[in-house]
Amino acid sequence: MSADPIYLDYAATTPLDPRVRAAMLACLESPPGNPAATHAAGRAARARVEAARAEVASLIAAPPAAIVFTSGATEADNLAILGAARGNAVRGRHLVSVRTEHRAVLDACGRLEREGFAVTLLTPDRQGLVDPGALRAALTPATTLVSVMLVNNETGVVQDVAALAAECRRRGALLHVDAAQAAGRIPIDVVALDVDLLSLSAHKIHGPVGIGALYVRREPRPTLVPLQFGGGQEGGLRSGTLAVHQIAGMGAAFRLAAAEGPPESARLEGLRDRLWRALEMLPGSHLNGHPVHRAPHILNVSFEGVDGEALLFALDDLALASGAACSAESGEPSYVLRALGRDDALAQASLRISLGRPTTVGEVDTAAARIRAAVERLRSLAPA
Amino acid sequence: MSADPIYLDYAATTPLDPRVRAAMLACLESPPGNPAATHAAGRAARARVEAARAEVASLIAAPPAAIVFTSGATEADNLAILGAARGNAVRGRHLVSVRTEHRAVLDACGRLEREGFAVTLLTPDRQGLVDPGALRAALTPATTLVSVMLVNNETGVVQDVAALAAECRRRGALLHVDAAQAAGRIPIDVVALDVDLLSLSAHKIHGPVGIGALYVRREPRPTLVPLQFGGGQEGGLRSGTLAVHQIAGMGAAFRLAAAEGPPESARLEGLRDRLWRALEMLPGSHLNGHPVHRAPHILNVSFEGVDGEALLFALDDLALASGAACSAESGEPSYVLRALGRDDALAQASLRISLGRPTTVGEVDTAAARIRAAVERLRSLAPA
Amino acid sequence: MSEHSPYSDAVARLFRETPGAGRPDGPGWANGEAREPLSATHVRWHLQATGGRVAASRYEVRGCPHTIAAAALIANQLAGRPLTDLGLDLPRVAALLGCPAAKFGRLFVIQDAIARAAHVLAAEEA
Amino acid sequence: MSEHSPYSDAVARLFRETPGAGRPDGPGWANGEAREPLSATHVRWHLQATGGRVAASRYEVRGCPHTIAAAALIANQLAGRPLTDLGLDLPRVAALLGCPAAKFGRLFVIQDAIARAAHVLAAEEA
Ligand SMILES: Cc1ncc(COP(=O)(O)O)c(C=O)c1O
Ligand SMILES: Cc1ncc(COP(=O)(O)O)c(C=O)c1O
Repeated sequence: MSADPIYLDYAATTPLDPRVRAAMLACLESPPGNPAATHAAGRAARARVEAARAEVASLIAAPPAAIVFTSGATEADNLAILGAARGNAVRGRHLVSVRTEHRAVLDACGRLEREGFAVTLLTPDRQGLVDPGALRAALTPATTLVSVMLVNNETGVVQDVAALAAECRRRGALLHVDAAQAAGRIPIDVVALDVDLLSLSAHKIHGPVGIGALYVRREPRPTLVPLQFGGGQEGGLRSGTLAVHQIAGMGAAFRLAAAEGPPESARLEGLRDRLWRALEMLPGSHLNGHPVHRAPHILNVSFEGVDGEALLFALDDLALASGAACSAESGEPSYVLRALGRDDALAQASLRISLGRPTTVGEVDTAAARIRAAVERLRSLAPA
Repeated sequence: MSADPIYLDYAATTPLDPRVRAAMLACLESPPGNPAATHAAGRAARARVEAARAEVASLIAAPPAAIVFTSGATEADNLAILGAARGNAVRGRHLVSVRTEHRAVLDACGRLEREGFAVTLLTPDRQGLVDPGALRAALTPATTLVSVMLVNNETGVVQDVAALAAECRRRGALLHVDAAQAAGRIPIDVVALDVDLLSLSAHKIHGPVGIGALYVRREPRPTLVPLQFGGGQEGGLRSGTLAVHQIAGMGAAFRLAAAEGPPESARLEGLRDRLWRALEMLPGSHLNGHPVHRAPHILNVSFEGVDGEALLFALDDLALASGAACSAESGEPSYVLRALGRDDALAQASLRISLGRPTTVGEVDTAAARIRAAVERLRSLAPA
Repeated sequence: MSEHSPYSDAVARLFRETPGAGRPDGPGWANGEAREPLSATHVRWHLQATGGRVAASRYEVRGCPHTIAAAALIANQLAGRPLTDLGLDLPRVAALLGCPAAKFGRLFVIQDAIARAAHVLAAEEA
Repeated sequence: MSEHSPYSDAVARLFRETPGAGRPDGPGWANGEAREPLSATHVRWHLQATGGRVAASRYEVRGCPHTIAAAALIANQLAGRPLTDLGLDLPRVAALLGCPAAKFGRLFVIQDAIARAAHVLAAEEA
């Protein structure tokens, strides 16, 4: 294995931008300040937190007071889903989500089923889009919450959230959107999208891992039961000493995304399309997801006639993800690709190639050549 | 206000040890690695996490597999208390805790009351100790969990956890211990203490804020309902992408605490006693907590005849905490000191002076002189 | 939330300097006391009068920084006012000091102590 | 968990080099196929025999790295063995390669393909 594989797994996590690191270091080198303390060091810490809150809010066109810092998008998803379902249980005990959601959403829904809630999971079409009509049909008077992601983490499919929000409004259901893969990649305007709750993560966009946020609409303000209690920080929604360096890092990452996101997304889109043009020349390669409604940084391709795990191993000089092993612990074929109607073999024989700020044309071209060579070699080994 | 007040609020949060910062920086400068990814960068991240897990475990004499990383002790307390209560609700719906616990524990108990659990809060004696006989009397067949802190964050009182554990064993109740203020200050041996769950925090011991851990006994393993779901990290108890730099920082902090803790604690104990000798010469000053069973880094003193908030303001060249304002948002007198039987006025007119690795004799002497001067001045202003 | 202290500059200065603080001796002084038990605020106000008007004013106070600053501010404004009309514009005092609403009650303690001192004086003069 | 790859060095080498892989041409070869649908593992094994014993062995394989490496390892060990006794010590193969237990089933696919090829050859020789 070469010492420095080409990193193409930016949808899993991204390297810190050096400017984000500098913002974090400034905190890590400061005198200690618990933002809850009354002395000057505490107040300085609080000012840093509030500056970052404004930067995060700004990227999604939200007021700063609508931002609740969490330990990541996993926690934000859980706070939104468990919190809204439990907080509105007197109104109804039905939720709607989608089969292609992130595990954080699906597993939170699974927990709610054990607490006596009913969950309807919609199946998207073969290109990954949820039909607003299907959502309408699933909504009942007991539906309190709908959870739909903005950008899918495996395929990059961009959902038409505004259209789905309209359905939720008609029925008075809250709408939660997981935007962990969307922030900094496509524009987000919580007002235009008309969402009630929206999850964010810093480490998908060159910020630190272990920090995220939940947008909670101000008016009308959804009722949420917190996941954790004590101290009453973040308006009581998320108690715990605020991690100032982490929050400052998220603020810096979101500020950079606001300033540089649009041209950078255009650049990544160009690289993504260049990569796809190179791979689609291989016979039996299939684009997973939607050809148009998709994020600029993710390309997901299935290859006929090869084993996904073998392909990934043959490509150990590329750091990327495969439908064969979305997590190190499971070798199941991707449930996301399965939900788009791919059979087990194609779902398993897929690569998710995801791009980020450091990605170059040269890296993309090298990756394309290596992938083609690996697919061809494995096919030559296989029974004809 | 002078630019650099003397920092004496180490029980609120501590500055990063430079060696901890170096360990974090090594991660922040590494190629990105999601520990869940299968490629080399992911595996390197995983190795860092496991090394830190062993370092944290070692300080409390636990096996590494018993450590679940969380976003701090607040989350660890909530995971322990909400998790164990919900996970054992079929066995019973009664909990026991103590009035002097941290808000994270008390507020988690409060949430459980809203979920239909009964909570008994014990009152410690005037020196802050919980009587094992009182615990015995409170335990019922429906008691599934007892939560008692090892070191109190306001008074430094060290509880006799082993004696309380024996009572829990007799009744088959789980024992959770909040050790956020204990780690690195006094020895902790989870086997000798015989506890089932134990909360830890990094930033109280010169590690980063925003990372902590819950020790979960292996055999017998308590049943816990997680707070958040998705991804299944940390044995399913705490899903979410692992924050490698944070975890590495916690590991480094705990390694340093293991190596340097005992002599450092002895040094702080000396400084604490020196400070108390200087303050006790003021008439009408009262030590809060236990004269013997207390941690080395916390001194809590009440002063007759002064207002706590005015005292704190008069001491704005010292960064410390007061019973007048445990949190920036509330001006209520400390509920902890109230539980020890102090009246409102004395509870409010208290200072918590807490020491850490950078504290010097000179700082302690300066602080003592300033506190005496401030108390004397405020008393001279007050009606005789 | 801001990086700034919860105390205004005016509070900081008056708290530091407490002009007019102390217990006077000498003849002609009367005093009045008031307390607010919840916050253990305690004010003893001293007045001297000539011709039915405040000649001098001193105070002893135990209380929070805002209360101490308010006492200093008020002490400076009483000279020359008729003993029969020592009502204070407490909203203005609060505004001048940036006193949080939760603490307004404490300012009445000052007013009460002054009123009692004035009452004693008026009785003596009568 | 460790910093190490989930694949042993032996798997890495055999996967990279796949000695003996490919579809032979020329006379005297027989082959057998087997599949495991869940993992889409597919093995076609080619054998050549002389005097009732394996003379040469080739394979085509679609499968995970462990399966490919196992095929390469086994292909190298068959020469000279009697067609009537080509049973494999699969636990030993698994141990040599550090093959995780969840994948043992895939090794049987190789064994089945070999058995079928041997069956065909035996029938032809008979
Ligand atoms: C769509 C989506 N939601 C949620 C998450 C979880 O985010 P975090 O790693 O911040 O917990 C991820 C990333 O793993 C993601 O891609
Ligand atoms: C005793 C105790 N428990 C819990 C906590 C919460 O820890 P954290 O800040 O890591 O959430 C603290 C500190 O605030 C504490 O002192």
